[in-house]
Formats: sequence, structure tokens, C-alpha cells
Amino acid sequence: MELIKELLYNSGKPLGELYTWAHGIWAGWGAPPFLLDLIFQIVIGVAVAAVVVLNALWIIYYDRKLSALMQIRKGPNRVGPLGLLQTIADTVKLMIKEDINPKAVDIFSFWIAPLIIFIPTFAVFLVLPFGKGLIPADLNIGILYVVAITGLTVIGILAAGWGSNNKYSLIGGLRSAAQIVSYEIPMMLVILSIVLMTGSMKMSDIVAAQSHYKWFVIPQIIGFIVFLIVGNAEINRAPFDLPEAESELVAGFNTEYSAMKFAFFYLAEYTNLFLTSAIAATLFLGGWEGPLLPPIVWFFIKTYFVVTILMWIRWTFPRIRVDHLMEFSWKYMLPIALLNLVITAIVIKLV
Amino acid sequence: MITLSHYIILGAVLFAIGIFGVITRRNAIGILMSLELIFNAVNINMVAFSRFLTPEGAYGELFTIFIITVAAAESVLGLAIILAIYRKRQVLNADEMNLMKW
Amino acid sequence: MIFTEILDKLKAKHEVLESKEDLGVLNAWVSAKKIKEVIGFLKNDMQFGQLSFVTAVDLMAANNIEMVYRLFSYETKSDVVIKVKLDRAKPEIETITSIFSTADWHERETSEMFGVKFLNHPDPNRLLLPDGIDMPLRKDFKCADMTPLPKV
Amino acid sequence: MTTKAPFELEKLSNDEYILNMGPQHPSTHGVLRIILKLDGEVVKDLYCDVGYIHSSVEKMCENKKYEMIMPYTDRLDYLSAVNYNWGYALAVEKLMGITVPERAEYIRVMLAELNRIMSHLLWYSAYGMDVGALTPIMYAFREREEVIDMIEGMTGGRLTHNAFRFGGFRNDLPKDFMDSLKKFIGHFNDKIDEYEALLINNIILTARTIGVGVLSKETAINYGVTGPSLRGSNCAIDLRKTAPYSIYEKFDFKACVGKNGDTWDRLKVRMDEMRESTKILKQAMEGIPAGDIMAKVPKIIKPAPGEVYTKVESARGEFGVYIVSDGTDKPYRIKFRSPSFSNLSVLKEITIGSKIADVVAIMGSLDLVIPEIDR
Amino acid sequence: MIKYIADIIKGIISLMEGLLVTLKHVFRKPITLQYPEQRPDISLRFRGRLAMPIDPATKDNRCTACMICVRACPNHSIECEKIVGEDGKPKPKPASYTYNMGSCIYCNLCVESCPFFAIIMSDEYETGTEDKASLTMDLAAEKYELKGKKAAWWGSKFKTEG
Amino acid sequence: MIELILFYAFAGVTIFAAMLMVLSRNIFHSALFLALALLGVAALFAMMGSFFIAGIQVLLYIGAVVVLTIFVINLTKQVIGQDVSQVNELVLPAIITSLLSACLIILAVLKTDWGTRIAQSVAQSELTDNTAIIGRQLLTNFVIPFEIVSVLLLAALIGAIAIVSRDKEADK
Repeated sequence: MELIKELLYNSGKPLGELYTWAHGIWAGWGAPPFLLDLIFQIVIGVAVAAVVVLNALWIIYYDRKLSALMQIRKGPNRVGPLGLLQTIADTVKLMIKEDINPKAVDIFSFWIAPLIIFIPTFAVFLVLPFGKGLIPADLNIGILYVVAITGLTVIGILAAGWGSNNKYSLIGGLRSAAQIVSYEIPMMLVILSIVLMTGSMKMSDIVAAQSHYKWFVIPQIIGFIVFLIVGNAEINRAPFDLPEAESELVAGFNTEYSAMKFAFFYLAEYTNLFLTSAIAATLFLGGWEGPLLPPIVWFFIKTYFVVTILMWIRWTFPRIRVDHLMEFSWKYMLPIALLNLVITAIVIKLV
Repeated sequence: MITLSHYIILGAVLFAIGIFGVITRRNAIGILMSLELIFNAVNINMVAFSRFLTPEGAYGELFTIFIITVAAAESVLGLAIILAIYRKRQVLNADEMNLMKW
Repeated sequence: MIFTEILDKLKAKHEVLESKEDLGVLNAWVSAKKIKEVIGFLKNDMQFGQLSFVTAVDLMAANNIEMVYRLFSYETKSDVVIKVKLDRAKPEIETITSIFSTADWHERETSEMFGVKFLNHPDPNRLLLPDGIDMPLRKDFKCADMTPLPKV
Repeated sequence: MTTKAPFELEKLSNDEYILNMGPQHPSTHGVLRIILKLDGEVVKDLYCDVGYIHSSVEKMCENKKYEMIMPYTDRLDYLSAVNYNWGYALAVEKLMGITVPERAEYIRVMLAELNRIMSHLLWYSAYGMDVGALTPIMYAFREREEVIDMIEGMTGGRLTHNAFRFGGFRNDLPKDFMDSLKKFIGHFNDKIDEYEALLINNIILTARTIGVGVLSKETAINYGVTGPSLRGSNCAIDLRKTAPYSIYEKFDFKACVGKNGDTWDRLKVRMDEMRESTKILKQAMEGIPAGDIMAKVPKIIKPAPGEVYTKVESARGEFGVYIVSDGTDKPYRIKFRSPSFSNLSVLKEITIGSKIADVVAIMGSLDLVIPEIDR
Repeated sequence: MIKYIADIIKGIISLMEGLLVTLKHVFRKPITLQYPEQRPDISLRFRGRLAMPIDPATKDNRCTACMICVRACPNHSIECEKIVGEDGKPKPKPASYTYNMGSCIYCNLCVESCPFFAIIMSDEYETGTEDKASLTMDLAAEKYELKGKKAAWWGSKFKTEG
Repeated sequence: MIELILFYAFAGVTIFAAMLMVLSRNIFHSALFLALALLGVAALFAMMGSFFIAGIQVLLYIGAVVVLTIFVINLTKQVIGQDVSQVNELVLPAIITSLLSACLIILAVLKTDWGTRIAQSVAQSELTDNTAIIGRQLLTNFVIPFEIVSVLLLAALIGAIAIVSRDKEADK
């Protein structure tokens, strides 16, 4: 009981104790210690993978239920209690479907694209602070790592667009590249103002700087809004879902994809949604901090709060047009983010 | 134990591959990409030297940052020129870009 | 504007081969060569701003294809029908696309349905039918899928 | 349908390419193929290829008796079938000189206006899908379902109503029709406000539609564009007003017009038209007299030789029926003048120079129904 | 500059209005009809497949094989044959009444033309099958029993009028 | 031990990807392999403790330069489906040149006595993150190069736009 409580509220300590304890046993056997490190790494990797997949499944269900609520429908309610198993059924369906490789595709790019899209998404989980001490790897460049790694996704989308050898896919890929590259700049600027306030890029430091409910959402409210918009654009979700705009480009870069490869795109999209929300929660809403409940629960509550906002936006707005998208980024988001950064810097200097 | 030599030899190999690419590639974009490889070989050396010889000043890293920036500028301009040539003359191969040759 | 008025104005300018009133609407037959001038006159001088449709009727008994141009005036709220009798063996008529842009598609449809050839049409491609089916709206068109009503 | 490439590939400059939109494309609302010549995302040229579902209705009708043609007019435009029934019924009634009893006329007006609302609601939801908003369809279909239920209660059909008979109706209104109509009118205007807040007034949509696909009044009339698409171009031509048929003179309503003729004006006109339809429905509900619903009609429909053209204002524009009768019980020649046919032909004129996304937005604003184009 | 800020504010207001609409709907009751379990309340005049119900009074259909419906059908979905008696003369009863649901357009014209109220468009709407052959059916042999309110409606029709 | 394995793994990936990049017949595949090679280099940077440089490498090199390259490849659509040799007739001289240069550098490395120079420096095991040092250096000693580079970037940006933007008159 105590252990569980400790694990929930202050995960770093028991985990550290577990690690030293295992090391002791390991040394007793006379095995080289790096093997144990490797095992620990693998365990962490598997745990993260489990979180990724389960979370993606749940978040898809959540999206469908939420959209159903907004659209006065009932949503999935046939498979399992309350339709909870619906996404699993869908995944199984996608897995056992025929994997079609159209004749004209460039097989290498066509196959590698879903992986390129999925792997960075997976890798970002490495620096998410789920709870106190519960962070797979507390990198010094935490937030820079996140931004850098998520930028890789665009290569996958471009590869999918080019490899499909389909004009709709190609346009989707090109749109995506332009979109992600131009929205990365305001995003960096917003993150920079947070980094200015904390003086560190480490995720745990960012959370620590917001302790005692000094959440950055209050001083950085403009930054928070900009981050939500820009983050939404980065992950290609409506109203910024131009790369896969189904009314114009059929399905954009994943027009030719089917079965498991499509499932990868789908999972990656929703995992990206979760990631953006988690980072927003960490940067602006104080991460895992909160009263009564364990930190990890607070982390998920805050993340899902942001997820809900993003979904709410998605199910309300029409799609933006591609030139307006660029205009929006360069004419509105960038100046606002820049102004926000400058004001933050001045205020920090003065105070 | 990894020594400085490891990194420098790796840099040398990358450099050689880059040189090979620059010389043999016909596609102008390919040449640019091989150039990036050469830059990276240099970057590895820079960082390695800095880590092993002058870690307190991080001079090599600083130079790496400048190299990356310059490389970005270079590739942006190079690609722009290639695109302009492609638009005008429909060629991508460097040996066919011979308008200024006599 | 009642039909006699229209008829008088039309007759003053152009030759009308034949005319009659049908349910209060003037039907005027003109010659195929004059069609462009007549339609142009009706549009520009008599405010018939809308070309409702262009079509044809296959008068097999008289060995004629009859072109029907129906115009409507938003100003005077009156209709006029201009008809042209064409030879069924070789129906040819000048296009009026330059006067009414909407005639483009209507003429293309008529062309493939009745085999009427529109001279100087800007886009003489087929509109609705696939290759291999010609002139289905002519009365002598036969197709294996066509079944007559049952005789009981 | 064409087998010949409309613009030769050799004519493409280096930056241009051909994109085939359709025949199976999510936003062509049926089987329509649009061949686009694009430069990046900008449309340089465009060619509409129609006829994929051509079924030669006109030829079919030449072989049917007059009363049998009625269900076929449903299928021209399955979204506002009542108006098409009316156009055809009007033509035959005019040819035969039948006067429809007043109660039947009122019922016709009510059905037609309900049908117009039903069609515009579907257009609204489909337009939401076209521009990427996924929620409007659910809200609009909720009200559309109410309307369909009402029409179903009267005619028995949900989509292809086959409502009219020459001279009136077979059946009178069902008992609960008036109650549900009253309920519907009671809350529908609020719902339209919600629709407008959700989609039409949204800044993303206004940015996408204002100033896009501008259709000038002259071009519109020249291309034979009718209906809401024409009225969006500041041209108050509504056949219910300008060439009133049936008893439309008795009702107080206005023809909704837009200002500039851009895409947004066409959207707004349709939204306003639903409000006007509600107004008409209200007046019809209050003014409906008791009495016969069927005129005296001979058992065998055999009109005298002659020809007739009648037009009604359908949800998409002027629907006309041209009948040439030769005195037998089958029409000699029947021609349906369908509004979408002319409305689509103007697409090329107003789309060139805009983006791919605009093609979809503009095409959606024209409110096309493909079977009606192909017939 | 003022226009720039005004644009932003105007945009935000319009977006908020949209968000409010969806938010309001979150608290409204879903209108979903859980189809196979919950059935829609279809109207009395609904036109499902054609049926030739048995008259509960006589336990037989009311068809006299007069062929009026065959003539009224726009696309030949109905074929009918009379019973031929031993004397070689046709009797006013159908030997077979073949209805092709595949080509039926549910227009109700046959029902309206029938002077004996022998046929009716039933309220059966789940008519999909897996093979084409089952779309063609012999209504005279089928012995269709009309149920529910439609049966009462149909019964009242011919009892009052004929 | 584990570091050595990781080093060889990353070095292997980098060299393998670089080879494939140079030899690949398809220019698009080349670009993808370039991304992989750069990623390998970034991992090596991270191994040396230069996390910031690794991040910049991924963000700028892969996220911008490679993406841009792929973008341009997509725009020059002629390449799709083309599977001709991307290598010209200079293969032999190229091999000689590259081998020579590689040998030269490797020889120089092996001949140099690094021991004395490394001796007074921090041993490798003590390599710590130097993001803070880089940041301080950039804004103190290296502030002028930093500014110059930013001007250079701006100039390159404007130049690229000027080159690529279409000749309006030539269009007509």
C-alpha cells in the first residue's frame, strides 16, 4: 500500500531504489552492469510503447465519443461496454485487411513513410514528464528535443506523398511540408518565451518553475493560445488538416494507403494530438502539479483538458484554405508570438 | 573506450563518401546533398576536437553552429538556383547545365 | 408584351416564315441562315435576356428536324419561341454561342441527341453520351434495351 | 462524356499539370468529372465532363404514358422532387386545361416549400463537408428528418415522393400534418440562426468565400444561371415572383438577393430563402381552405396536339418542362430544362484563377445535383 | 494597425459563436435511433414493397386479375396470369402474379389504379437480399399477411368504399 | 563497453546511409538516406555530450535542409519513375580521389600523438552537457559572428525568394 502510494506521488524515489536494489543483485551474480542498464532501457521502452498504443486507442475512442456528444449522436456503443472496444475492433480490422501496394508506387518510400511518421512520435514520449520523477529520460535539451524530433514527421509525409505516385498525395505532401515548416517558427518563439521564463530547456525544470500554482498560462495566456493554434496546425488536424483535406485532395498523402500502413498514420495522428496536448499541459498548465490526486493523474487530466479543447475546435470549424493558412502563420501567428517573446523578455528583465 | 581518433576516422570516411558523391553525381540536387555530407564530416571533427581538446570553451560546437547555419543558407540558395534553372531549361543534371560553358 | 406585338416587331426586321400562337406564346419559324441575326435581335433589341433552352424535335413524318429556341424576357415577362426547320438527312445550323453562352452546352446536347451539326461551335466535343451511341432522341433510334409497353 | 483530352498535354507549360477531379471524388456530389489544369494550387483551366450517369430520361418518357412519367421526374433531382413533380404536372394540366382546386394548390405550395427547405438543408450540410466542417451535417439532418417525416406522412415517399397527380392529389393531408408543421415552423428559425453562427458567419469560411468565384449578373444571365445562384448576383429573379405560377401571388415573401455575386452571397441567399420558405409555410398553414383536393380529370390522359412549356422555381433554379403532344396518350417529345445543367456550365467562367480548394467551395455554392445534369 | 486588431477581434468573436453552438449541443439529447433495436415510426402511407395481402374475411387475396395494375406500371415490374378453368375460359383469379422488386420504383401507381384494393405498398422496408432471384416473387402464392396499423387502414378502405 | 557498441552502431548506420545516399539511383531515396545519415551524425553528437548541437542538427539539417531538398525534388517532378543511372563517367577518378583523401586524413590522425593534448583536458567520462557554455559564448565572445550569420541567413532567404519568384513578364 505504502509502496503504491509512494509510486503514485513520488515515483522517482522508489524507482531509484528499485534500480539500486536490482544492481546489487546483479553485481552478486557477477554479470556486467551495462546489461542491466540495457534491460532497464528496454523495459522503459516497452512501457512507453504500451502507453503510446493504449493511449492512441483510447484517444480515438474519446474523439469519437466527444464528436458524438457535439453532434447529438451516441457514438460507438456496440463493441464492448459503451463501445470501449470499438477502436480495438477497428485496429484488428485494419490489421487483417489486405495490404494493397499499388502498381505505380515507389515501394521503398511507400513502405518507409508510415514508419518515419510513427517513430518520431514515439520518440517524443521519452521526455514527457508524466509525474514527479516519472520521466523516461530527463534530457537537458528536453523541449528542443521535442521540437526537433517532431519536425521529422514532415519527411514521412513527404515520402508518403511522393512515394504514392499520385497527384493528390503529392499536393498533400507539399502542403504539409510548407505548413509544418512555417508553423514551426511561431511555435519555437512561444517555446522560447517559456524557456526565457524558466531559464532551462529541461522538462522537469519547466514543471518545477511552475510549482505552487504559478502556472505559465496566466502570464503567457497569449502564448498558450498561439501554442494551441500552432500545435494544432503542426499535427495536421482540422481546421488545419490541409494535407489530407478530403474534400479537395481525396485523402491527401494517405490516399493510396490501406490496412496496417494506414493504421500507422491514424495512430500517429492521434498520438501527435496527445503529445501536443501533453506538451501544452507541461509548458503552460503546470504539468503534473495539482492537489489531492496523484501527479500522474493530474498530468493526464490536464492533457485531456487540452485534448478536449483541440477536439472541440476540430469538430466545429471548417477547413482553412492553403494560402490563408500561410498568411495566418506569417501575418498573425508570427508577429503575435514575436511580440509575446519581446514582452516576456522585457518583463523578465524589469522584474 | 572511444578515442578522438574514432571520430576523426569516421569523419574522414564520411568526407570521402561526400567527395565521391560530389564528383560522380549527375543530378545537381545530388551534388548538393553530397556537399551536406562533407559539411557533416567537418562537423563531427569540430565537435570531437572541441569535446576532447577544449571542452571548457566549446569552440568547436560554436563553429559547428555557424557551419550548420551557413550550410542551410548555402543549400537554400543552391536549391533555389537549381529550381530556377529547372524552370527555365528543364535540366537537373549538372553536366547539362552548360549554358555558360564555351 | 403580347404575342402580336412581338410578332410585329420581329416581322419588321426579319423574315418570318410562319407563325402561330400556342397557349399565348408566339411561335415563329425562321430560316436556318437567319437564326443568328434573329436571336441577336431578340436579345439586344427586344430584351429577351434569357435563353431558356435550345432543343430539337424530330418530325419524322415531315422529314424534318425542328430546332426550338425558347427565350424569356425578365423585363416584359414574355416568352417567345423561335423554330427552325432543318433537313433531317443533313441538319446544319449556325451556332448562337456567341450570343448566349448557355447555348454552348444546350447545342452540344442537341447535337449528339439529334445529329444536328452546329457550325462554328467552339467546343464540338460530346457532352453527355459515350462514344458509340448516336442520335438516341430521333424517332427511328433502336436499341436492344428498349422494351415497349405490355399489350394486355 | 468525352474520350478526347480537352486540352492537349503538350500545351502545358513546365509548371502546369493536369489533375482529374472525379468522376469519383468526395466533393463532386455524384459522378462528375472535372479536369483541372493547375499551376501549383492555382487553377489555370478547367473542363467539366458530364454524362456519366446519363440515362436518357427524355427518350424513356417518350415511350411512357403521361401519368407514368410522374415518378421519373422525381428521379431527376432527388433532393427537391416535389418541385419537379409540380413542373411536370403543371405542364400537363396546362395542356389539358385542368384547373386545380384551391386546397390542392395550398397543399402543393406547402409541400414544395418544405421540399425547398429539405433541399437547402442538405445543401448546407454538404457544403459544410465540402469546406471541411463535419458537424453541420448532423444538425441540418436533424431538421431535415422532421421535414422528410412530414412529407412522408403526406406522400408516402421519403426521397422520391411521386406526390402529385394531374388535377391535385390522391390523398388529403394526414391528420397530424398541421401539428407537426406548426411545431417545425415554431423552432426552425432559431435553428437557422444556429446554422449561420456555426458555419456561414465563421471567419474561416467568410475568408474562403467572400470575393471568391464572383459571378456577375450579366455572366449569370448569359449562361442561363437561375435560382439562388443567380439571386446571389444581386438579381431579384424568382419565378415565384417574376412569373408566378399556382397561387404564389397570394403569399407575402421576398426574393432574397445577394450583393456581389461571390460564393458567400450564394450561401447567404440560400440561408435566407429557408427563412422565406418558413414564412410562406406559415401563411399557407393559416390560409388553407377546406374543399376538394382533386379536379375532374378524364380517366385517360390524352392531351390535344400542341406544345407547352412550364417552369417552376425549384430549389436549384428554373426547372422547365417542354412537352410536344401529338394527341396520343404518350408525349411526342418531352424536354426537361434542368437548372443545374446551366448552373454547372458557368463553373469554368468563375473558377479560373482560384485555388483547388475554391473549386470545391464554388462548386458547392452552385448546389449541383448530377442526375439532373445528365438526365 | 487598428484594422489588424479589429480583424483579430472580429475573427475571435465569430469563432467563439461557432464554438458556443457546438457546446450547447453537448448538453442536448442525442437524436440517434439505434436502428435494429429501435424502429422508426413510419407513416401510414409509407411505400415499402408491393404486397397482395389476404383479406381476413375470406382468407384469400382480392385480386381479380384485371390487368389494370400491369398496365399502370411504368416499368413492367408486374406480370399477371389468369387462372384458366377446365372449360378453357379464364377466370377472374390470378394464377400467378409476378412482381419484380428489382425494377420496381415504388411509385404507388399500381396501387392507386387497382379498383379492388387487392394490392398495397406494405410497410416492409428491409428488402435487401443477396441474390437477384429472390427479388422476383409470386405475390399470389405468397399469402402475405398485412400487420399493424396498415392492416387496419387497408381494411377500412375497402369496407367503407366497396 | 556499451558506449563502444553504440558508437559502432551509429557510425555504421551513418556510413551505410551515406553510401546508399551516394549510390542510390533514385534521387528521392538519396534524400531519405541523407536524412538517416544526418540522424546518425546527430546521435554521435549526442554521444559526445553535445546535446544542443544534436538538437540543432536534427532541427535545422533534417527539419529544414533535407525537407527543403525533398521539396525541390518533388517540385522537379521529372524524376518520378525515372530509374536511370545517377552516376556520371567520373567514377574511377572519384574513387581514387576519395580514397586518397580518406587515407591521407586517417594517416595523419594515426601519426599524431593526441595523448599529450588530451591529457590536461577533461576525460571523456566526465563529458557534461555544454548547452550553457554555448549559449554564453554565443552572446559574449561570438556575438559578432552570430549577428553576421543571422544577416547572412536573411540575405540567403531574400536571395532565394528573388531567384525562385517567377518572372512576371516572362510568363506573359
